[in-house]
Amino acid sequence: MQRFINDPDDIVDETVAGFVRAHHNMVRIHDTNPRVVLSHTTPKIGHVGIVTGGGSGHEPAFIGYAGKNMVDAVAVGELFSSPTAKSFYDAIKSVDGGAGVAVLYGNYAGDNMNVKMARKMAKKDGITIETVVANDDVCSAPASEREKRRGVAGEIFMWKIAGAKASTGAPLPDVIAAAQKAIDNCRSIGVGLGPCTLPQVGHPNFEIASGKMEVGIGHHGEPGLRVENLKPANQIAEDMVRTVLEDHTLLKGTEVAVLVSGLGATPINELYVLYNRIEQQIEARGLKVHFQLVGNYFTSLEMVGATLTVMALDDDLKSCLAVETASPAL
Amino acid sequence: MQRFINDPDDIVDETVAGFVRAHHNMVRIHDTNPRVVLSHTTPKIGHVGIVTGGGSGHEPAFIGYAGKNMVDAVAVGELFSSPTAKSFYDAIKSVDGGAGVAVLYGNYAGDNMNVKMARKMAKKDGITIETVVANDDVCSAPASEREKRRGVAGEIFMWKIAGAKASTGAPLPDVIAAAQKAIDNCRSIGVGLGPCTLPQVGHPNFEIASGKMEVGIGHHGEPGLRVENLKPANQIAEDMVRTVLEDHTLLKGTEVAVLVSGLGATPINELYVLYNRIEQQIEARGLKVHFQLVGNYFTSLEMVGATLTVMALDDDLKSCLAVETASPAL
Amino acid sequence: MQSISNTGAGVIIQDIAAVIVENKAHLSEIDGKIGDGDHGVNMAKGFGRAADRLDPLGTLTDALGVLSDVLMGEIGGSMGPLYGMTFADMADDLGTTETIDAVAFASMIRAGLEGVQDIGAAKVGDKTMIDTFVPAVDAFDAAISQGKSFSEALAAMKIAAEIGRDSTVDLVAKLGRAARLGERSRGTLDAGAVSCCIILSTFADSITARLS
Amino acid sequence: MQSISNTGAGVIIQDIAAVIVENKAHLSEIDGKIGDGDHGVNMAKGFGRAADRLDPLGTLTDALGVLSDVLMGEIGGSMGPLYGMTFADMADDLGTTETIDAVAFASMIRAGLEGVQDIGAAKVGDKTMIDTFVPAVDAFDAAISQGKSFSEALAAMKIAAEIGRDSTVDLVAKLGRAARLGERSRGTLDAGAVSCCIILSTFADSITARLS
Ligand SMILES: Nc1ncnc2c1ncn2[C@@H]1O[C@H](COP(=O)(O)OP(=O)(O)O)[C@@H](O)[C@H]1O
Ligand SMILES: Nc1ncnc2c1ncn2[C@@H]1O[C@H](COP(=O)(O)OP(=O)(O)O)[C@@H](O)[C@H]1O
Ligand SMILES: [Mg+2]
Ligand SMILES: [Mg+2]
Ligand SMILES: [Mg+2]
Ligand SMILES: [Mg+2]
Repeated sequence: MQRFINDPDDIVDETVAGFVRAHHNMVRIHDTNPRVVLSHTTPKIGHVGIVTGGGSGHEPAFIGYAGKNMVDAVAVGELFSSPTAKSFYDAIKSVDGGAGVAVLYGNYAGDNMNVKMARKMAKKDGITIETVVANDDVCSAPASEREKRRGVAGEIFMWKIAGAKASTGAPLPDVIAAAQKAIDNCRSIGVGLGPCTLPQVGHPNFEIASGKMEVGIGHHGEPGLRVENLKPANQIAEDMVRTVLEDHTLLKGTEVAVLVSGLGATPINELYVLYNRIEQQIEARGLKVHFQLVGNYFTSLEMVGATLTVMALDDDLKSCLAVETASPAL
Repeated sequence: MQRFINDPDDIVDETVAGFVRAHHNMVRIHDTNPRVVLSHTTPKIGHVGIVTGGGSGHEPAFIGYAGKNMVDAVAVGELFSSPTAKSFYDAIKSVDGGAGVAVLYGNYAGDNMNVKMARKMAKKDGITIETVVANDDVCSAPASEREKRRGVAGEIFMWKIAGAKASTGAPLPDVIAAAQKAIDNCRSIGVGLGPCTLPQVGHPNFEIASGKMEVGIGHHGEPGLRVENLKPANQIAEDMVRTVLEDHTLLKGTEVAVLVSGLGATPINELYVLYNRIEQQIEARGLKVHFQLVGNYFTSLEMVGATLTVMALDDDLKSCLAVETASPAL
Repeated sequence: MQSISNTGAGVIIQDIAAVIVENKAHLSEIDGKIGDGDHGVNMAKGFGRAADRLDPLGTLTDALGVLSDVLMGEIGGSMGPLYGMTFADMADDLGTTETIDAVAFASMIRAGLEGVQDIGAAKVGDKTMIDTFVPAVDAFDAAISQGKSFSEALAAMKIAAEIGRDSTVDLVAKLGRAARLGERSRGTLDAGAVSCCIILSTFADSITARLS
Repeated sequence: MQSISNTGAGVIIQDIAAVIVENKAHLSEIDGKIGDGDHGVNMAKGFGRAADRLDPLGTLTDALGVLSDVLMGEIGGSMGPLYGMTFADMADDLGTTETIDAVAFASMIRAGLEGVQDIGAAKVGDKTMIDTFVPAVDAFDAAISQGKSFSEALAAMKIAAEIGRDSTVDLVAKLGRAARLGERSRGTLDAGAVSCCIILSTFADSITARLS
């Protein structure tokens, strides 16, 4: 394990501490809970608060999206492990400006349970909470069981849309509807070329044989649709586009937002090689790329691989996307 | 080689093509030379043009720093190989607004020769050119031979300072002086934990044994000061800070800008773990961190490792740093 | 009738924690086969911290409360809520009971089981800790209703827990990360089923040793 | 007096390119030991492209010009300017000469050597292509001044190039990437010295085969 670590048990605390030092102009740590990161802009009286949270090791997600017109508070878990109910609860309490709180997170068993418990705790304080559970990962369950699908990089679009909506002073149901529409309009796929190692464990979480790739891999190395021979980048790009678009029924002329994220150890030039073909392929299908992000936006430690997310847009989503954000990652 | 590539010979063209697609609102490809990337803001009549260039494989450097109030044109080389004299020349010609061109690049044999030739070519066109050669990598030669040192991530600060200065309409000598001061005030060090592979070559460029690290490594795997046992992140951070600050003579109270960049395959959370200790150590020496960047700003394909750059600031550099930039990487 | 005093039974949680910590690598290894390899880490951290903080001379109720607070407040993941609710509901059920006899224990573990099922919604056969927990609780109840003593019922619970644990080898995971593996999840133990067996077995051993 | 016609000598550059392309992996491997392992890739790309574009029935002057343009305009790195200047200056020196005899050839390679030294500033002993180039050019001149024929002088040049190439094994690199290695650079050939030897040797072979 060739890594920059101290005691593996301290890695999350040190990450959060370093992160808040580096971005002290945008974020701070919660006064009493070191596992909650707050935007300096929160709370805003009369505005809906936006909360998310998830396991660590996906940096810049989740903490990097705390900021102006984005997420107000982030609950921070151990590596690849849901934050505690207490952290979600503390995050919720911190961002409540009297207009309710939208908790927008990914569909994982731990997160579902911890948010459920946090919600119970916050209800006792009289805080109105609504949740949206991201389930954009198309390979994690068939379309008929969308509620079983995991949430992946589409969460970034969900946060951006919801943050923008909340910034207009919209009421909670509108913010929730916007977040729900954003994630409903998202489809994502991951392709894994190399595994990652949790420092406490010390050996790779899973194997990907040399010359092979895992199509449909999850953000923690969850197995995908199939293991196949590693193909040229253009063919991988085509497969990714086909998989996400076949799960969507989009009319020709639909405008889309596209996010290509590295999983941590993929050279950045290769993300552009992929994106080059991805945009060509999307446009060849009669869609129009209106907005795009290419980079390490949602990683999985030092996993080698990339994800593609396509979100179908309408005028409302487009105007939300246009709202400027100031968070460390976006 | 678990990588997203097509024909290795096409990787640079595909990277540039994907990059320009992804950031079409900021940059474009030169009309006739596909190895020159231009900011939409260039040329600006009466303003000094800023040119850089270097080998590919360091993304987002160099192309990612083309943009408003940053670099006007970037000459793009093959992976780890200097751009051609022709590309430097085309870049220079494109950004000339009549006030001269500042070519700000790193100290490598190929770049020195190609810039020298480009300069000759451009002189025939009557374009005034001045150059600044970055040499911030402290481990690449002793302080007494600073002119032999390589340029590394300090170039980003040099570009930002020069771009800001040029944006004020300052004349060429002032822009050059600012760039020179920026790089003179920079000291950098790299630590390598794992090698990288050029796709055309197909096997790692160099070796780093498991459990070892290379202190002082260059951006292409150039050997460093010493190979030693891999230490805890905090000790590595301390060594990095000590090495760069001992090469500087900075008075207590000096404000500094700090850049911690991953080399490509280091998980982002670990960059924050490093930064956490780096800032502590810098401040413990009586300096004040005024500005900081932490992320994959100047990479080396999928090398595992990180670099630290510290730039001493004065009021002029601080006001240049404060000028807003809009480039894909910064 | 066999019983232990609630006061002083805090130490039982320390006994359980010690065995969990001992099995840290083992639990992670099992989780690594079809999960993400952190079960031992999560469990050892939670139980270890609770053991450090609780008062061994205090009540089992309080010790369960400390353990639940650590799990829910500091561990997160799935274990935080699942075992957190288990022990919270056990503590609630036990409450101010002074003497823990077979009836009190039966009620306590049933409450714990319901707590975890309430939050996790797993059923027997899903390849989770529930495959250990349900037959173990049922076996305890059955033994008591057959007139067995507390220690005999604990022994029956222990055997049922082990059988339940081993039953997970042949199951296909329906919940949690391993569920994605489908058929590939068959052929290995479930990590939570193993840790649940450790917890119930150590309860049995530790109480049996203290029964007056 | 032995000579070849400039017209029709373009094919010599194709001969050289063929041997360079053949040695692509070999050159990269040598560069990989103390450099960055791309010398063969850079050389094969530049020489290969030039061979495709030049007219083998045309003059050597034009072929050298095409090669130089490709190297300087498309290859970059160090090879672009170093070999680019070499061949540009050879082409300039040769100019409209119709018949290439030993004197013309001597003048041409001397111009090429001066071109590369002008831009690269390397000296004999720095462990670069110069360690091949200087003794080879000197040997050619010496042979001519000793009254040897063109083909004898070419043979002398070839031998000197090989000795020069092999001399780099014992040298410590003073320039280029390998210079950072200091003592660690001793014990291997220099990649540029090897490619330079290939170029000069193939010049010798190809001209000798065509000498009337
Ligand atoms: N819904 C559930 N109900 C009961 N137990 C569950 C449930 N989901 C998962 N588990 C148990 O959790 C165990 C995994 O725990 P652990 O590895 O600590 O958490 P994670 O899966 O978050 O990494 C599984 O082996 C399984 O026994
Ligand atoms: N200043 C110089 N003058 C002459 N030859 C040089 C000089 N610098 C480097 N070389 C030659 O260049 C060769 C390396 O070429 P190549 O690998 O293609 O370029 P790079 O070093 O840019 O990767 C070295 O083996 C050496 O012979
Ligand atoms: Mg986990
Ligand atoms: Mg090179
Ligand atoms: Mg697990
Ligand atoms: Mg080389």
